[in-house]
Amino acid sequence: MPVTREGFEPLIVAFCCNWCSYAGADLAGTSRQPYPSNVRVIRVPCSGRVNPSFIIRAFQRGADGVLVAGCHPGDCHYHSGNYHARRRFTILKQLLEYLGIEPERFQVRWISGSEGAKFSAVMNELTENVRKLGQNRKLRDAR
Amino acid sequence: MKRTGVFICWCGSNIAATVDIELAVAAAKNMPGVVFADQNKYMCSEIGQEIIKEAIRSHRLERVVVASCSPRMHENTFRKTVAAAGLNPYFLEIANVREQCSWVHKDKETATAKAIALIRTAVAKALRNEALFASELPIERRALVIGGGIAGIQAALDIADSGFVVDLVEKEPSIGGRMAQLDKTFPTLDCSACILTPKMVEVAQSEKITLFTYAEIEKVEGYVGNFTVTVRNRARSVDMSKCTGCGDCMLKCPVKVDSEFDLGLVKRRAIYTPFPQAVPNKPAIDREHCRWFTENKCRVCEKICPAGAIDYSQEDELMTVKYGAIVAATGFDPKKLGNYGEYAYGKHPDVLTSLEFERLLNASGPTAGKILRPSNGRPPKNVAFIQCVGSRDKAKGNPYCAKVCCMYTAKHAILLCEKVPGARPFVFYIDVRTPGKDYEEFYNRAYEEYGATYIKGNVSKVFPDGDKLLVRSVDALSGALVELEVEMVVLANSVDARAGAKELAQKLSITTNAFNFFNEAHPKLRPVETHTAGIFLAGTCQGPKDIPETVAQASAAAMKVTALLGKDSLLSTPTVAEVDEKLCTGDMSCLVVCPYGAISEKILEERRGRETVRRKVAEVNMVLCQGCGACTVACRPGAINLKGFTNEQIMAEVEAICL
Amino acid sequence: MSTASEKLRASAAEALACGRVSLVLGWRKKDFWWQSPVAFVEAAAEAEQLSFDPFSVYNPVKYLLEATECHEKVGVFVKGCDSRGINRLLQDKRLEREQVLIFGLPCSGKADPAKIRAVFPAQKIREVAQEGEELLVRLTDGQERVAAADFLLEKCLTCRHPNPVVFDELLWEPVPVRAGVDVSRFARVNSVAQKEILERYTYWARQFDRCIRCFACRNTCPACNCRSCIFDQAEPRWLGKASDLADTMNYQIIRAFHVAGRCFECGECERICPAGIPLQEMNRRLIMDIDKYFGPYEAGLDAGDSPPLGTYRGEDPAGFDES
Amino acid sequence: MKVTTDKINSNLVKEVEEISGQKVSACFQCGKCTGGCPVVGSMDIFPHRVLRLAQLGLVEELLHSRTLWICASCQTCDSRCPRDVDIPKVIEALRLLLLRRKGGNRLHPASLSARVLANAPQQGLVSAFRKYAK
Amino acid sequence: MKKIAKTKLQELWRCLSAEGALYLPVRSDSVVDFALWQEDVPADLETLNTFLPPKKFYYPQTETVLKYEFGENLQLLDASSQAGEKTILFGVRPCDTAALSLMDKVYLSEPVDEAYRRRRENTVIIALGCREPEETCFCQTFDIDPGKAPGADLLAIDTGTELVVTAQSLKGEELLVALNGVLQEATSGDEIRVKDVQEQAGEGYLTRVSVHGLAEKLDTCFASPYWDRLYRRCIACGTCTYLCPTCHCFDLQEYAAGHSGERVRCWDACMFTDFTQMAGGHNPRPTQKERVRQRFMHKLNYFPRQHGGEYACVGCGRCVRQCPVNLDILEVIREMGGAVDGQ
Repeated sequence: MPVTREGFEPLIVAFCCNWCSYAGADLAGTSRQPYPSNVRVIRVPCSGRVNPSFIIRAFQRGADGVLVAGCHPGDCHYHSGNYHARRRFTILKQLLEYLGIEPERFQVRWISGSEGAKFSAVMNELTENVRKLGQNRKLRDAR
Repeated sequence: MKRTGVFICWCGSNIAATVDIELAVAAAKNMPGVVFADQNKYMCSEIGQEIIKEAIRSHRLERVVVASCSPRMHENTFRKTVAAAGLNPYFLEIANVREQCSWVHKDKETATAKAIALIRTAVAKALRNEALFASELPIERRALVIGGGIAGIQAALDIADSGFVVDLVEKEPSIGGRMAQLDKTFPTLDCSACILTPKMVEVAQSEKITLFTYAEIEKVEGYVGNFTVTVRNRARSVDMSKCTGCGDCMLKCPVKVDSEFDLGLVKRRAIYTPFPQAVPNKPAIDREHCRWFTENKCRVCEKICPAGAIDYSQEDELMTVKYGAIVAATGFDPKKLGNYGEYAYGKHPDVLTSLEFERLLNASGPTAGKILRPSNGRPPKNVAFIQCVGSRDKAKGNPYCAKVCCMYTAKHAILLCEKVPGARPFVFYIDVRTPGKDYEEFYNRAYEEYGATYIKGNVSKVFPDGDKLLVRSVDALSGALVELEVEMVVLANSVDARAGAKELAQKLSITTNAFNFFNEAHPKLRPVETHTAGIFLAGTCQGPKDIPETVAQASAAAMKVTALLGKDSLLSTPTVAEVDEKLCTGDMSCLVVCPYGAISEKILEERRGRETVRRKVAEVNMVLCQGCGACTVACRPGAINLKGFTNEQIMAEVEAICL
Repeated sequence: MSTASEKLRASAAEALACGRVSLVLGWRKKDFWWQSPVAFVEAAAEAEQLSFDPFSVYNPVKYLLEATECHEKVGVFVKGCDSRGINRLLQDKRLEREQVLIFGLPCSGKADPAKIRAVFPAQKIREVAQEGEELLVRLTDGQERVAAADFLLEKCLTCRHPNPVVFDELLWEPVPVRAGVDVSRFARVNSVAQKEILERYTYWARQFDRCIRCFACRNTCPACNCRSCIFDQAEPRWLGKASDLADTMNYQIIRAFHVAGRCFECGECERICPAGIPLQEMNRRLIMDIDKYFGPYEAGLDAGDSPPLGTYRGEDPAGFDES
Repeated sequence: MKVTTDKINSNLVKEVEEISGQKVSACFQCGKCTGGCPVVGSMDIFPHRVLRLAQLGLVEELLHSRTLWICASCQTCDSRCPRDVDIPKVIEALRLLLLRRKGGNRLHPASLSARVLANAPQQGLVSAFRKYAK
Repeated sequence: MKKIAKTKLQELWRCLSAEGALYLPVRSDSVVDFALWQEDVPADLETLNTFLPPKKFYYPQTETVLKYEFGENLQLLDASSQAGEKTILFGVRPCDTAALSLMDKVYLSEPVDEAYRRRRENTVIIALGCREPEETCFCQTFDIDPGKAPGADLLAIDTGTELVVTAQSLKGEELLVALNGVLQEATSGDEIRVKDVQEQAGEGYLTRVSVHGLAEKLDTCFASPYWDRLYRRCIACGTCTYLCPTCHCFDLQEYAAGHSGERVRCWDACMFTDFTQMAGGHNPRPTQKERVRQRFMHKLNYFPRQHGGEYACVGCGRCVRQCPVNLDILEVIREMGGAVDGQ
């Protein structure tokens, strides 16, 4: 859990694809576009590599929000990785919502290597939305 | 638990400014598996790397975690360091505590807490890193250059020069590109054709270079060393082997169409070569305008062609060729000035863009080199040159500076004075930029020797006033209002990325920036490479630049290509997929999602009890696999794993990052 | 006109006798009136035990996996829902078509023992037989006829493929599809979906809290046919053994995800769940979304196509903000 | 006019930026606004100069300039500014600075002749007194 | 002997829950199971088999047995101490009560399971006699009288309009005293009615099997070909073992994260494929045949051999009803030679 000052500090886990969104995150860094330190990035080769089990496991271990960021459709370094990711996460997002999980908690965004500002904006927006929702108790492990 | 060492970098103050390094080292010390933790001002420096090597030896480290800048920056550097100390390079893991922590979080306390979390995550992954070994890849010793402008020509020549075979693909009927349209070049005032045409001929005559004009890239597959490219040779309707280039057909063809080469200032025929010094100097039929293809009439060119070279039945040909490396040199397009009504471009014939003015200057141009006003055909006396049209304009143009306009406008001012004695050039500028050798001196000659008047004041409006043009501005330095009556206005319009650049980028699977210029791997350290290994950049397709820089980049790209093709074999990325045959059910759901066709079926024979049982399992071709990992999610029992990003590693990372 | 059971016995005996198959899977009666377990008939003489009664529900298809390893060719009786299971195993390459001799049995719906126990005292019931549109209930003291439609299993009420979709022989005439199945198919899913978000969570949390992790749903499902399931693997530990609600939701969500595009709505998981969890409502939600976003797709109808989550189209719509 | 350290750090510039919502430092003195301004002839400090003085903190000098009252906010300059600076808003901010000061009244009812009062359009009078007499 | 009208049961529940956490069978969705009593939640006294047997109170599906923290030195926090709050279980059927005493043979013999023992002490069991057996009941095969529950602290008999309660242990006596306010004295007429219910309960059995001499007979049946035919239907799920009141196997799992962790005991089923999976991949019970044989041999042969002839089955019928493929212990008893009479 990030160091809590006053009030609730959400923990956001972001799976970023190495070729686009991780490069976007780096660009947000080089151009000093700040975003909250609640966000923590895990590098994956492609958004198509992110297994729904990782997302559920993150929620179980205490993440309050999870983001999967990949290349814009058509830009994928591996041609079709994000197309598969789009189908998988469209289904997963609807299922989570159907089971009563707030939609803001699990988000998917396409962020290219040159969209440093967008990366920072998305992270700010996501953190604020999840902060309003409060801690994720529904999918969180008891032990 | 593997013996792990953690090394935290200050990066001068970049990290240390907002991350408490001491606290992080202390925290790292009692992470599970960590037996040694240290820090240094510059971990990537000689001393820093020495500390790592020394620590590996003295503490018998089995895994190394470096908390520093982005892995996309120094992952290879530290892998070499770790390998030098005897460990498998893939026992290294990097925690990105600069770009994704210290640079974006101001509050020291939370930034440090996050840095510690990122280090803990890297340690959790490192503990599960397996030794990985790159495998040898064969290389196709043939290069492809896309784009036949000066960049493509120079790259092709240099590659051929070092002994490798290269294909040069050009969309237009002739190579030459943007530079062929120029008259003179700054700062030496060399005649553009004089320095370009010899190189074009050299390309045509080089037996190492195969030239494909009137051809486009259809599809690109494969990876570094083994690209498979499909090229569409558009039907030229002229048999290149028979045509002698005599040009009779071009005289007799009844159809007149705006010449793209001359930007519509003059007409060309349906069967045409873009410009006289075209290489190959063989025409092509523009099927959209040729009367035979549109109205099924005429066929004049076929009748009068002495060599019988006209062949209307030609079809587009698709050819598929294997290449080891690709250079993208597709050039730029001048910015269209649709939303700049204030300059009356397109409303008044005497308002021209700089490239149109260049065509007027050119001896083979519409006015055979004489500067004449399109409205009345008489030489102008006063000419206004307006700079930064569509450049440095956040509101409705490109926010960036197009880099070359100040210099070519000085050239235009000089040439105007030479061609039209007594002519007065007025240059309206925001700042004059002369960033090159002999550039400033060239600019000084423009206003000292040739009497160009430089007015620091962007023109607000151009009013047609009788047969003259009223230019209104202000001289910001003196504060004096400016109202000039001129006979011609030349707009220095901005440099846009080539139309279609985005689609080509997607075919090459390289990325572009917000303005569709191709992204270089690193602006300072790797300017001619892209993030896709084996694909290089040259010229303005990567961003606005002048001819000296373009040629320099072209030679650099050629050097990179020959360095790549010169290797006896390539080391493949070892982070590829791997099948655990015990778990594999053989339902081939991995094969369906693999974009590289790297997975195939294999019959496995195994003993069960007394008899041997045969069953189907998946098998990965280590060479074709690029490590995207789509198969690992499609495989429900988790039988196929991605080395370097295994399920175990990522699960461990997720659990560590949430602690 | 011989009864259904006699037809089964005749076909099985004939196939076994002439050696076309060395094993036939069907159903047989057992001690109690509602028990019709799957029968493994290996000789023509044993075919007598076969029977087809209102409780022959369990899908024998998954036994083919092990049976085809030690038998050259296996005969199997399949109802409409069972037959889609065969396509499922063919599509997942766990079975070769020529290893199976399929006898198709058009089915007008099977009876739900719970509904029968609600009307007749269970101790008194001796046997329940199907006679056309009616059920003949023989009790210790007399017998009664009731309309079969009133006692149908939940899964049969919404059955859209009563006639087998793949077979070598059809034992009797196809039966009409029940009216209104297209509406009732997603009725329960929609009723849950309309609830408030917190109400939805409390509903599902109450259901999953009862889950005792017996894995009956996974082990009976023809779409779950892996040699070794991730939930049994220790490293990485995809699922803990402790029955913590969040980990149970992890199991249910990931299993629903694994069978997405493969589940052909046979409803067995929900029927045999000892904790009475409405699993069909969850799987059908995924089917609804797959139809909505990627175009209508019915699993288990054609062994040749590949599941929707294995393919893609460049212009797929996304269930999230794609700006 | 002399640029001094206290002038250049004066918070008047911040006030102008706050009221106008514009970043004065964005202007790189291209002069396009002045070039196209229809009423620039009767201005003592040209629009691009207004921005320059503001950048240098010479706000006091600006407040005494006629330009503030000549600018008719026709937005020609704003529509052409390559740096997206809304110059009329900056000038409006300068006016408000002036008007908010005590005794800043520029218009007294008594100073208007009867003819003007009779013929001037009613809306013009209303906006004039609302603007120039605080 | 005391009684209370079935219409005033809510007051009984209120008094009982004053004495301790009251659990009784409650219907939720389509399942009846023991649940903590809440105001005006109707108890279900008709259903004989609850979804999960009362073993879940003494031997929960998930129980932390140990917590540890890495500081400077390893601290062990004993987690079993917290199992101590006073509980009252109402509506336990005679078969489940008998099952508990079978479970006691396992967990209360050396080495005693401390948490289990403390829970057994702190819980008062109020058995509820059956009025009429289900078709799947065969508790009388194991000499269990459906009308009596010797192992319970209190026995309640439903005479139709009233519940007649008799204490059978010291704890039962104390609880009866505490309930004086709400219970009336039972009349001799009530005693006769109770006897009638108890006798009548004993008759209606449909399933008559005998396990006489079965344990000895099974000594020689380990390699019997019968097991080859029986196991083929089993789909290796855990329904029968988790629902069985006498099954007591468990698995220990570590939940470690960072510097702290806990060791958790969870139910496990011998029917699962990975139940005896060894490190390195070896499995002494490689196919489902060994597992199915193991389950029935344990209940009908190994357990009786170790515990003086007592079979590890109480004939509650849960496995008969819930097994998805109808593979149950009755079939094995009949096949393996248990004499059959009646039906």
